[in-house]
Amino acid sequence: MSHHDKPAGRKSEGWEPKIVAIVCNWCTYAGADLAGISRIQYPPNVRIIRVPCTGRINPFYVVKVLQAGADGVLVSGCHPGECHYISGNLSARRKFATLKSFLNYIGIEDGRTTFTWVSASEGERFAQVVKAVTERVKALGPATKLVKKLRDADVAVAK
Amino acid sequence: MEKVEKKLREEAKKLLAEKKVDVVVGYEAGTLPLTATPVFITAPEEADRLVWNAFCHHNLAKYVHDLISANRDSQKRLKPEDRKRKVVGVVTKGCTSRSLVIHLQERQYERLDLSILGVPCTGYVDRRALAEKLGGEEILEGSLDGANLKIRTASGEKTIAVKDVLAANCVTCRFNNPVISDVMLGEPAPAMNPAAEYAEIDEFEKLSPEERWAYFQKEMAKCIRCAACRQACPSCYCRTCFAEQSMPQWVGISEDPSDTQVFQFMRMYHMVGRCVDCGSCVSVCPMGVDLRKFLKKLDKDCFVLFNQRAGEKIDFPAPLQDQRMDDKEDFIFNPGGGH
Amino acid sequence: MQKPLHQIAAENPYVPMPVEVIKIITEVDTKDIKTFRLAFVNKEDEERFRYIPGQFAELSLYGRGESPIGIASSPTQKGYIEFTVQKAGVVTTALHEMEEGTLMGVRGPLGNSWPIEFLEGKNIVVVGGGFAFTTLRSLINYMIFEENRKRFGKITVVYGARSPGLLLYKDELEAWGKRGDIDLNVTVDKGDATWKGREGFVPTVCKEVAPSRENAVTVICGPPIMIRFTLPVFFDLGFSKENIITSLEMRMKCGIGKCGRCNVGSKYVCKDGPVFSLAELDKLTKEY
Amino acid sequence: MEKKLLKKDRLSGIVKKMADDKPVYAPVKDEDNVLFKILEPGMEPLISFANTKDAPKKVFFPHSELLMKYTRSPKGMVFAAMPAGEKEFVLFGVRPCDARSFVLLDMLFDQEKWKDPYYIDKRKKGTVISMACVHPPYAACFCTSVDGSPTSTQGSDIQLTDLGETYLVEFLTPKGEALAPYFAEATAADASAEAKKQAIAEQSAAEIQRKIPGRAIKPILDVSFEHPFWDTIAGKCIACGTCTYLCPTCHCFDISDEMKGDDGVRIRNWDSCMFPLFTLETSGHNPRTSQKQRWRQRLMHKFKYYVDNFDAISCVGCGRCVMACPVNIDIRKIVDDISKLQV
Repeated sequence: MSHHDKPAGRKSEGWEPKIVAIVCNWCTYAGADLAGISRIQYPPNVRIIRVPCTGRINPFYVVKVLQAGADGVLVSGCHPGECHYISGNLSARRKFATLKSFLNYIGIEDGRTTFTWVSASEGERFAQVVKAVTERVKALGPATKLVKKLRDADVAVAK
Repeated sequence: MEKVEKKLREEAKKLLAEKKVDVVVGYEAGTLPLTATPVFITAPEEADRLVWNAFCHHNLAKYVHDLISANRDSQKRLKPEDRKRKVVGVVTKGCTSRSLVIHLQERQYERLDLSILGVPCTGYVDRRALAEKLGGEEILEGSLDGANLKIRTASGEKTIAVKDVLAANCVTCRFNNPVISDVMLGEPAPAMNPAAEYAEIDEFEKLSPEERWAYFQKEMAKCIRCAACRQACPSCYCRTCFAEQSMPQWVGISEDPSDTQVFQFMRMYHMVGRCVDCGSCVSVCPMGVDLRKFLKKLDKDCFVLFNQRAGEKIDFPAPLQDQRMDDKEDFIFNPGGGH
Repeated sequence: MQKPLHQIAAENPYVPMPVEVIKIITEVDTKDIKTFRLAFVNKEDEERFRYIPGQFAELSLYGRGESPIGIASSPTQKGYIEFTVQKAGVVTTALHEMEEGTLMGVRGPLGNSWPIEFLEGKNIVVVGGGFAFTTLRSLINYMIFEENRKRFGKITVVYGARSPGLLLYKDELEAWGKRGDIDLNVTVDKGDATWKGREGFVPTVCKEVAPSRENAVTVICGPPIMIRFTLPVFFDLGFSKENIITSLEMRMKCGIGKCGRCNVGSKYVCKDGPVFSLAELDKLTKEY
Repeated sequence: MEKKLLKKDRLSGIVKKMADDKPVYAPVKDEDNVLFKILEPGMEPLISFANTKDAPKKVFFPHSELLMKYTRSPKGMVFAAMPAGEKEFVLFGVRPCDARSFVLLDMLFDQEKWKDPYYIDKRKKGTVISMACVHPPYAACFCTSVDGSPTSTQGSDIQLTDLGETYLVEFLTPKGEALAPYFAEATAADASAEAKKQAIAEQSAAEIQRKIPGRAIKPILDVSFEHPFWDTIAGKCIACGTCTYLCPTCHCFDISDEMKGDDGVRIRNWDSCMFPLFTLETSGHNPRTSQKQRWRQRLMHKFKYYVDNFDAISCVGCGRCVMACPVNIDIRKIVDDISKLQV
């Protein structure tokens, strides 16, 4: 086992959750920017992936992120009615309503996936969301479900 | 049912003789006792091979899509005016008709490409349920005798009522008569028990997340990645399945628990508003994975959230092709209240 | 129990030998064909990797997998092996992104080879088109190597590409042109302002060059369309199917006749091929 | 080799005793399937069963198998480790048809020129205990048509035959004899036991009424590659891999790399000639574009190519593909039909 995958026991000491946020360019990303410019404090656990619109997000991204070992996923875009592309977020809403329900149904904890809307002017809300999501994920502990582990080989070879 | 079969053969013969269709996709008797298998009839004199009985479990819409797209591909290089339409006659029960509707909604072909031979359906026999009833004994011979199966095994003769071994999706079927057809062969079949449609899902939802996860894990562990579920599904018609893409590679190809879970999860999720509960994936699965437990949930959500049932209405877009400003959004997270 | 890697690789045909990329040459204008020069990390592996022109190897890249590629260098070139690779799939794309100094793996040599013994003492006509020239280059370099040259008769080469910028191994072509012991005919479908050489398709050039069938063998490699139009030229010149030799391409994984995907009739292209004479191909099913 | 008689009720205990000492794969009931699994304490090996859903080839040639491990250094790929060699194990409860499949797989994986070390290692370490079929378990059985028999000992190290009150235990190889201590309580078998087995062998073989011309179609296949017959067989094939994955002799595989962080593994996985992607080349060219071609390949591979290369039919007549095909493409019928072709 290499130094990269230290066994993370449940809520082991020093464990900090990794959360992937997939956000739209026009609202939430701008909102995150505003939070930064306004120097609003929020936990550093979130890695942001910017996409043009939540309608662009293939639900597979969310599942893939969970498989890769993220402890939580946050998806956020423009409030309904404010989509830069008119209705991308409304399409996304239908996808994510069913995706989240289906993930919950197979037993993925509710707090692992979060969907919300944050507008460009809501720097404060963005920080609130990240804080709340981080706390929810922390309470759940490290993700284990759907997470892929590499097969292990146990005989080392002299180089 | 014999009456329907007789009419079916006559109708197929007529369509072929009058050259109104190029092929009739139907069922014929299988090589094993108490089975039926898909068949493609292209000459009127072969129409007598067609059968219609409680063993016809395949959703033939799958072949309709295959045949029409293969025909279209083969004519790509011809001038538009030289291209020939291939008209497919298809023996269509309720679930098959809804799959055809989905294809039409998704603009896979045109209504003109089809000649729908509607058959009333009272459900098909689930091979696993039957095997269980027989205690795993091999069926040496069998015949259908009205509402009963007459079966000979190594330990003797047995009689089993068809209704006791129907597939789960048939028992609670809401659409056992075709929603569209060009000709109906027989009186509509009596209703099944749709009131209990989501009973199994409701029960499963009551379990804890850990129990649900344990069940999902256990079922997925049976999967051998043969892809029979996908291949049998009329809604799985992508030219290249996400599972086979290499750039990016969405899921690994090995028999890895996580890859299998993700493959199955995403394949099933692609069925939002597109699964007609025909049971094909379940009946073809060599390992008996309980896919329906999950697929039916998508069906339920679709109805609860968007008030739609897959393939019910031809002039209505599929749920994920559509949206409304006032769609429910209870799942949207609101920090500081209102969640 | 720890074993040195070279010993494992010697016993296990699935284990790649470590190599270092010591040189990368961009061959064409479009920049999507590069030649990779690889040096073995372990001396023992270099010893063991004895190949004959026409063979191939599986190139192995971290996290990407393997890709079967014909060996473009000649065994007469010591200290390294070369592969000329077109950017196409997952592995080859990753290869093209590599820098000199990268460590990767090589598994081989695999497959049969150009039938050197059969070619010896004969006049050799080498016909190549575009990117498929790689193992032919290996053969040419092998034959014109000082100690080998006398083992072969007259060497005629017809090599064509779509445009001058798409010709591989330009420096070598020039060097070969200056030698007196090789009849080199380089052609392009369409030249450009600076092109002073021949213009025309490979089949046409073959017809013009019209090599004699006397004691001669044709070794031909190229895109299917080129092969289709070139073969009749050689039939007209009187070459028999036994004396026309080519190399097949198929999707491969294991390279050692186990995984089953390059199965053509009863043969495996990876193990029984990739080199076949037309006479042998006639006996195979047309599934390649 | 030695032959013994064992009281029938003792067998289960012996198998469990072996499982205390080393891994023992045995047929076990898993919900409504019978599968080969490693016996864990508390698990009961199935003694009386028809056959397993999955073929035991997976023990020697796993569905997914680690080939090697490597890591990423700043300079690139660095080989890191091999899988540990196999420990000795027992494969119990194999039907004679499936045991024969190992002999057929050996021909491919253990060739003169290229040897497959992963497969060979497992074959060396595994001892095969087969259970002769006193009655053919399925109506779909056809081992007698493809050079096998319900009591064939090919591929077995020990064979057990149910003689009614006792099992005849035949130790067939040195590897099998090494397990003799577990059967210490068994008594020496006399000539009458052997006669009984002989009678069972004849009786059981006679019970397989379904015959196919397994060998006889080879000369027809030699000349019928382009025959229009092939157009008629695969129309309903849905191109799933059920037949090939359940087949005891299908051995096609894929090799894929996976990585996480700086760790990488190379894994080989079963693949199937039924899948369109099996032969798809990067260029987009595919030598087998239709399901007809893929079916022809599967059939030819079993009944012609394998015969050409190894003088053996690569089919053991277990009937799994016949029973499990989702659309009832019955290889027996196809072979029958081929034998009647006008060529």
